[in-house]
Amino acid sequence: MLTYTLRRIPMAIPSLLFISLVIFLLLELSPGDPLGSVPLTVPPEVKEKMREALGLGQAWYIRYFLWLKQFFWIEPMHWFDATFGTAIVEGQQRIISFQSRVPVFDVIAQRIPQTLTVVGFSYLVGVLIAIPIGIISAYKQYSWFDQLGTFLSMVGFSMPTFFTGVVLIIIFAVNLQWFPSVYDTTLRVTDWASFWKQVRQMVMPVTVLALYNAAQISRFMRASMLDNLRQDYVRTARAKGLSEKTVVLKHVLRNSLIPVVTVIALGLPAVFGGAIITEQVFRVNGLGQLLISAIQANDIPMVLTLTFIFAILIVVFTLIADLLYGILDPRIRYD
Amino acid sequence: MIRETASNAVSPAASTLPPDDPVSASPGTPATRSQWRDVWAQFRSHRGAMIALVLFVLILLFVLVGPWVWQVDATFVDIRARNKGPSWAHPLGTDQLGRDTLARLMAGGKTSIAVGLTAMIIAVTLGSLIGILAGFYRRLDAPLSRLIELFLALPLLPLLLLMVTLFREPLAKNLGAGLGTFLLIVVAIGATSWMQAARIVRGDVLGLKEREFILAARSIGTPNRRMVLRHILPNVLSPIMVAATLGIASAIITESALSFLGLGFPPDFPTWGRLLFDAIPQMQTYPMRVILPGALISLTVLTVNYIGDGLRDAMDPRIRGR
Amino acid sequence: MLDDAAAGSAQAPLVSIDGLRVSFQTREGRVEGVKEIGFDIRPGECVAVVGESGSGKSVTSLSLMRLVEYGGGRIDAGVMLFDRGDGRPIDLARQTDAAMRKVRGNQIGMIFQEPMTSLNPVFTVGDQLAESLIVHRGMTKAQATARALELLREVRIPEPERRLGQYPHELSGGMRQRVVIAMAMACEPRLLICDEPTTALDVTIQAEILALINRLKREKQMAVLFITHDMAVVAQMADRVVVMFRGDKVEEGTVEQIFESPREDYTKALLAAVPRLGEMQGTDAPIPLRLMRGGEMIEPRPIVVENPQPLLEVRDLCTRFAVRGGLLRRTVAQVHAVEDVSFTLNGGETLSLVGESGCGKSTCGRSILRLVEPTSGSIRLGGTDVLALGPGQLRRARQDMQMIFQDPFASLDPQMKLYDQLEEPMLNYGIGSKSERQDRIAGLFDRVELPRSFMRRYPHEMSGGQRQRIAIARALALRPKLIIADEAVSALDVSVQAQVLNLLMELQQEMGISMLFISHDMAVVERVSHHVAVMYLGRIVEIGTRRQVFENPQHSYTRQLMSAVPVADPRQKKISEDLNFKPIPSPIHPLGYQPPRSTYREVAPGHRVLVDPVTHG
Amino acid sequence: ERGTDGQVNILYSQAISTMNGYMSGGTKDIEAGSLVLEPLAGFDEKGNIIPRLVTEIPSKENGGISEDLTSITWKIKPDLKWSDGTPFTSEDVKFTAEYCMHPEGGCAQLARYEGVKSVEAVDPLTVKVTFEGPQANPFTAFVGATSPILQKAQFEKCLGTAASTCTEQNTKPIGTGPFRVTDFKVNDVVMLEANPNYRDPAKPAFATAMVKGGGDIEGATRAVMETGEFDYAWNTQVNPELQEQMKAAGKGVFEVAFGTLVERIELNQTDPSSDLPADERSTVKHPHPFLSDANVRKALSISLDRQALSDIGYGEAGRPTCDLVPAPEQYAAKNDSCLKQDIEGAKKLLDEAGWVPGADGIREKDGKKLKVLFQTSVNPVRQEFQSIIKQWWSEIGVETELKQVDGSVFFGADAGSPDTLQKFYADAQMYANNFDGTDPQPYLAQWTCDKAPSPANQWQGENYNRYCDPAYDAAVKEMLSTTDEAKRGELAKKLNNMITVDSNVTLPLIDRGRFSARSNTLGGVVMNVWDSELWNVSDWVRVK
Ligand SMILES: Nc1ncnc2c1ncn2[C@@H]1O[C@H](COP(=O)(O)OP(=O)(O)OP(=O)(O)O)[C@@H](O)[C@H]1O
Ligand SMILES: Nc1ncnc2c1ncn2[C@@H]1O[C@H](COP(=O)(O)OP(=O)(O)OP(=O)(O)O)[C@@H](O)[C@H]1O
Ligand SMILES: [Mg+2]
Ligand SMILES: [Mg+2]
Repeated sequence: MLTYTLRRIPMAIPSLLFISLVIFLLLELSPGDPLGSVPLTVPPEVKEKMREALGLGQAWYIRYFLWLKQFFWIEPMHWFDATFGTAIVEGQQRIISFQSRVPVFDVIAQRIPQTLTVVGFSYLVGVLIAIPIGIISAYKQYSWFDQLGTFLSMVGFSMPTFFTGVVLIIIFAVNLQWFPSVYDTTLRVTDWASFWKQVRQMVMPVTVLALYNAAQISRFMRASMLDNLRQDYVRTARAKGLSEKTVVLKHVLRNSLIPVVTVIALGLPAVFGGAIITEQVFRVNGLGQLLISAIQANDIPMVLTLTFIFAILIVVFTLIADLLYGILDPRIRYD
Repeated sequence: MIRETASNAVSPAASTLPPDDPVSASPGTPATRSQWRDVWAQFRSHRGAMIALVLFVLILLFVLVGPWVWQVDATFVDIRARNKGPSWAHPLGTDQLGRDTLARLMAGGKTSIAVGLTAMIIAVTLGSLIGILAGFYRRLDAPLSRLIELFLALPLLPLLLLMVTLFREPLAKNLGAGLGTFLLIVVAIGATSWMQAARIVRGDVLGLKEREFILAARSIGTPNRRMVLRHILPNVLSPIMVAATLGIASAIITESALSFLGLGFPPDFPTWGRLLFDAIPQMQTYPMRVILPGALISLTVLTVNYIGDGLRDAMDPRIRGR
Repeated sequence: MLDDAAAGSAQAPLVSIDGLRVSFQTREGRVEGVKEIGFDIRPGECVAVVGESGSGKSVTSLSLMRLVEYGGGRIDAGVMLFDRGDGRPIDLARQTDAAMRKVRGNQIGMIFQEPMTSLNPVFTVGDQLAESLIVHRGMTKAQATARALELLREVRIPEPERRLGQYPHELSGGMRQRVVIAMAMACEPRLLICDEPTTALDVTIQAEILALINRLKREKQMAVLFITHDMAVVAQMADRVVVMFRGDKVEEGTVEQIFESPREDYTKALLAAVPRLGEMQGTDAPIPLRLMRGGEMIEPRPIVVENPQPLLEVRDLCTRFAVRGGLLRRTVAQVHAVEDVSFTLNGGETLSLVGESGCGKSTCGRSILRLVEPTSGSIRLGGTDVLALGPGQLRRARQDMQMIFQDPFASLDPQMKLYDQLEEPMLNYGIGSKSERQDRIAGLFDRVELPRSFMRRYPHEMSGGQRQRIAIARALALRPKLIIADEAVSALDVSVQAQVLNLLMELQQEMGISMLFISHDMAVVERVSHHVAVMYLGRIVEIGTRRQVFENPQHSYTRQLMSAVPVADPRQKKISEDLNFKPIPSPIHPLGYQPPRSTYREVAPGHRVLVDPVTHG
Repeated sequence: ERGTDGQVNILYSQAISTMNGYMSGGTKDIEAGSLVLEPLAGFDEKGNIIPRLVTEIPSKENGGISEDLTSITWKIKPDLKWSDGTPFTSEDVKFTAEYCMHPEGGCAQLARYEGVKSVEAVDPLTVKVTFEGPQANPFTAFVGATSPILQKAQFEKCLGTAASTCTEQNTKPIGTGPFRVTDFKVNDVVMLEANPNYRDPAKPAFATAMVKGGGDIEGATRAVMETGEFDYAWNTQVNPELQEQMKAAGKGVFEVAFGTLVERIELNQTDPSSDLPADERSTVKHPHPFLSDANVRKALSISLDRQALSDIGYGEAGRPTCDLVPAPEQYAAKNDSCLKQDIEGAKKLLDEAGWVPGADGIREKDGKKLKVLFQTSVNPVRQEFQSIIKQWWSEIGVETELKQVDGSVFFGADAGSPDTLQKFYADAQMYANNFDGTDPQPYLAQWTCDKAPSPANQWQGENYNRYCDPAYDAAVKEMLSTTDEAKRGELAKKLNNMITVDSNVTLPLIDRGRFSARSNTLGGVVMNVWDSELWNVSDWVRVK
């Protein structure tokens, strides 16, 4: 397994480079201009100057290689310098956002905490809801529980988050005034009061996202459970006199989790990608909001860096999914 | 003790050919009844699926035949009749521009269902195809897996915007604005949402490939194409079904999101997703305007889900009729 | 042992089944799997249930465990009284699931027919063994593991310590079957249900397992319900025999009664169909069994091929599987599954491959079809070099050579109806019009003795033997020149087995089909083959005409094999408790390993015996 | 009393990316920056220039503006301090000009410094700005929130190409304004505290301020008007029904003020047909097949009911207009000829001009059909307008095809995209524009012939409708050299009328006000369209 992992990593590098090139070209070719949000009152000559100041005068491949160098050399070394007080890349330009002129990595670092707490937590909650629902629905196929679960998850999945989010805000923030509608990213949890505040501001975005995720995962869980409940080994397990709980929760579940775990693992990079609409509705301002605002502003360095990090995560999680597959299913061997 | 039917056989080994079915008394039933008739028979016994099918047909009638019955132009703006409640002239009231809600729901449904189904079919076909190819052909696995990763990583918005820039005008010119946009939208949604299905199918196929009946099929000379169609595909149907039903829901929603990128249908073109979105700011004052399209979307997705469930059960021989 | 049985029969019955009726819901409505069956089992007694395939043997045993309900079946009527040891019998047919759980695995243990699929693929053998001990015996994990180890020793699995931590797929078919047996015996149940426990095993291991069951039966007063179609095993094991036919009991009696003075015609026919080792002594050519057809007895003609021409020539065939490892996935070792095998198969003749489980028989067969790629050697089929064919040519060449796979369930597509499975090979080669295909399929169903109404069934709706027949029919569909029959008849009950064997031989006679017959049933091999090759550790250790090998075995392994064959005579019980075979050495060798070439000593013309230090040192 | 009212929470639906307006040009950034940075002088709510860091507004009378209008001299208030406690001097002002006018700096407000020849620090408290020629309006540089003063000490190393690497400086500038930044999270939130060195010791009343960004407009409005979590929300342009509903919640009020932002439809004077070769499409080489007919344009204009549009789309936040320059007072033409919808009149006009309905009800003449492709950016109100206008135009026999383009593409000026404002590959387009400050001259100069975008100038230029009239060009030239206020007013009105009511190449629709929401507990807010909305934040107080 370890050797398999080690073998996959060098293979990932050329493909990642290729992905970065495709993303870069895509951003280059797609319409829109980094200065699109500059008011119309700013005359074209001035815009031209601003464009040059962003380095857009250079040919695309020069900018691409500059970005590669910045991403793979300057940024890591900058981090190294900052930690060990050295000065290897001092004065060299880091990746700077067009929009805010702030180093892209600094912004990303600012955004990670709220994304993880809200989006990551909601994913966790979603998974924790989805798995039991999927199990019970499959075991009691066509029971009222299954019907209700199917109904709710389908309605939950077909209701867009921009809708459920607003409904929650109107009910719980406007009418009942239980939870705030605006997420405070500056809140630091230091005591019980601030913890409580954090919990309150997380309730609504987490609910919206968790429901959406749960709806999806529970369907896959249910399908997989149904497939496995019909296998011969289930009969063997029953013949041993095991309780239904053990049969289902141990024997069947472990086998059913194999495909579901890949679904879950592959959904994880999306957590880091943020939940664009929900972040927008509740103003969580995590990575999703960062990405969307950068795209809208045609902030190429930001978009490129974010999507590339995202691509790395996808590659990593694909690998993790494959490895998990191997761990959960001993028949699959990687070495 | 041996019954009369079997007693002409002195011994089982000497029984006349063909022997009777040990239990059911219908010897020599022709095997020509097609697989689909079977599936249909099984499907009919699935109560939830049948109800869903009826509902789905009703929805289809509503959006397809409805406009023939209720001949009000969905885009007719009457600013004197804005925000009206239900009346004989407008059974479901009017919207903020005085357009007839009933007519808009019908027209919107036609587009939404067409987009949802087509985009889902594109995505699921693409996903299954790539998943199967990646799982089945060792050689293709690595490149296709990388392709999946690439597509997962691509930022959607710029991609969609690029597609619009490149194709909107030529398509509109050659196919007309409506069809051109439709094509653009379904391809855009389909081409950007097949990856999950592909990953899951690939995993399943990898496992399936090791099964002995595949080897057996090879030994009787089954060519690869038939191998995939007849042996692999039916055995990976259940995750594909899930992906398909989820796909319809997200395609209907994504369509409405696309119009906010200027990629969607022209602004006067109603779709359920857009009706829902447009009504959200005022949902406290006019709740019906969100409830109606929302309920229709959910209902469609639910019925498709049940039909999918029924189909899967009907196609899976291991489930006995319940 | 006879005395034991007699003593047992005096006691009150442990199980008494009466009027059991089980039905299944299928597409065509309710189908009865068992109609009216009843018999008793006393403690310490072994009751064998025999009967044709699909007669309801497995369904009866599953009903006893109340597991049919989970498979879509329903117990419509009947009582199944079971004595839990407290003298107050309970009716299993009417117990709640909770009560049943205390019985299953604890009081009644069950060994299932399909060892390949009845183990959970994701748990280790140790875990699965320990489970029922923890549940029923309240042991701790450590105690249970210790006991599991003991159990593995009892079923004679080599290196039991290592097996505990292994997963089912890492074990060979025979080992898996032994794990299932150990699992069923874990809690020392009062009743052990064995549904064809040794079908997948070769004779030597079979003998050991049977000995083990015998010992438990005697020592622990365990009752055994033994389902099998191997009449020789019945003769060796059973105290009493129940004969079933199409869901009904036709006859019941002690083993001697049944074997020596059967009353019913069916039973008689069953016994007549049993091939007995040694029957063919003194003959050269295989002769089909004497069977009745259409009311009259057909006198079989021996299959003599005038002036045989070689059809298949295999020279120096080596097939090795790579064992990969390390950073670059380099091959670090090789499984020498087939090593330096050479033989010639004449047109219209049968060559049998026999040998211990895992010795490379299946691999040899698959290599010839190029379902696994051979490492070296040459294979010529009627003048074409099979190894030189391109993919398209290979596909066409396979029309002439067909394979019947060892595991009937696994080799049928679970999602396809039987009709389609049979039609597929013809479709693949564009044979016939739709109606011609239909006719041919109907003919095939008749030939393998399956009712035509089964055409619309799916594999899981069939009994084990019925599935095997479909696999045979599929191979016959293309009317090939060569059939590689990998354990083609081992899952069949004797009557059908006899029919299928006759069928195969008939076809051979009619169409001049050649057969490579892979089996571990020596009696069957004796009947069907012109030539026999004995394999051991990937090599042929002895090859010759059947008569030469059977009547004058030279190699020590051949002799061992012969001596382990059970005899279908209840008065000649030769299963002892300490048959001790040496474990087979590992076929895995490091990469650079150069196996010595096989050299043969010619005993008689055509009868060659391996002389080498590897297997004979 | 400074710092006694706790925290003021301000919500911007567009997030703040930088505090240095010179680096972005976005209104949100400039306004957030105005909490910290100040210009020498600003505008009040009526558009009058008011002193901020100077003692008085220079004029010819007080000698601050030279007679030939080539220079202006500012007198800085004594004892002014930066928020870090260092004194504010004329060097800082001089440096600011240097900073923005640096050729490699990419300063977004360079236009403010157009025509500036030099800036001299005469003495620590006197700054003299010299122009290259006579400047009718010398209040460009250092006036208004778009050209605030930066601290030389802080930005010294940020000249030219280094400007964009000065993260710390750009996000936490040292200023003279009422607040200073304590924490800056890019595109998320800015935390500020009262500037201890602010020149008025009693202000600001709030100890801290938070400017949160992001999200949708409805949500932002709701946070002030319905949940009361925020005190002030910027640009709360929600639909009129929602305005009413939110007002009913009783937690806040809307603040509105009208300036020069006009929503308009522009009619393409050139042929955008895709059948033309790429380098001739939408260029003056091919006049538009029917929009070059003044009757058609007029008919399109009078078939609109601008009042209805305003009511449906903007409510309190807009009012119908026929002018492109609706303010300030002395420049506003105040036309009302287009305000009354006249469908019948439009039909008659078209009939008379020879455009008669064809079989399908669409008017045509010489085989040319009145089919209009009408594009705009993605925005709910604009899409509603499109639908309504399509209806009206269909009533006069004009068929309309609607198209919407993502805002960042539409306004993006990317020469590679076919969907930009500049390319105008459509017959009509709708958007809003305004002019900076109070002088409409540069704005009106956009409609001269030479400003028409075309492939030759890489689609640069603001004359999007490719209007070309020598008389107009001449009048623009005249206005440039006119200094007399009254005369300028006349000229501006004339120019305005030429492109609107006279020729109808541009159809003004709505005069859009600034529209923000304020909580009832926030006092002192005065809406201002001429400067930053937060211009008097130092006067804001908590109402108890
Ligand atoms: N799940 C099922 N659904 C429908 N029919 C079934 C099912 N299981 C068994 N049957 C039918 O019930 C009959 C008895 O089957 P059973 O498995 O008991 O046979 P068997 O005696 O064990 O045969 P074999 O020796 O071949 O294993 C067969 O005709 C079979 O087709
Ligand atoms: N795909 C494979 N990869 C690695 N080793 C294999 C593979 N297939 C078979 N082997 C090994 O090759 C050897 C021969 O296997 P084979 O299946 O030919 O045995 P067999 O004689 O048919 O046994 P049985 O009677 O149990 O079917 C065994 O040791 C087995 O473990
Ligand atoms: Mg059976
Ligand atoms: Mg084998």
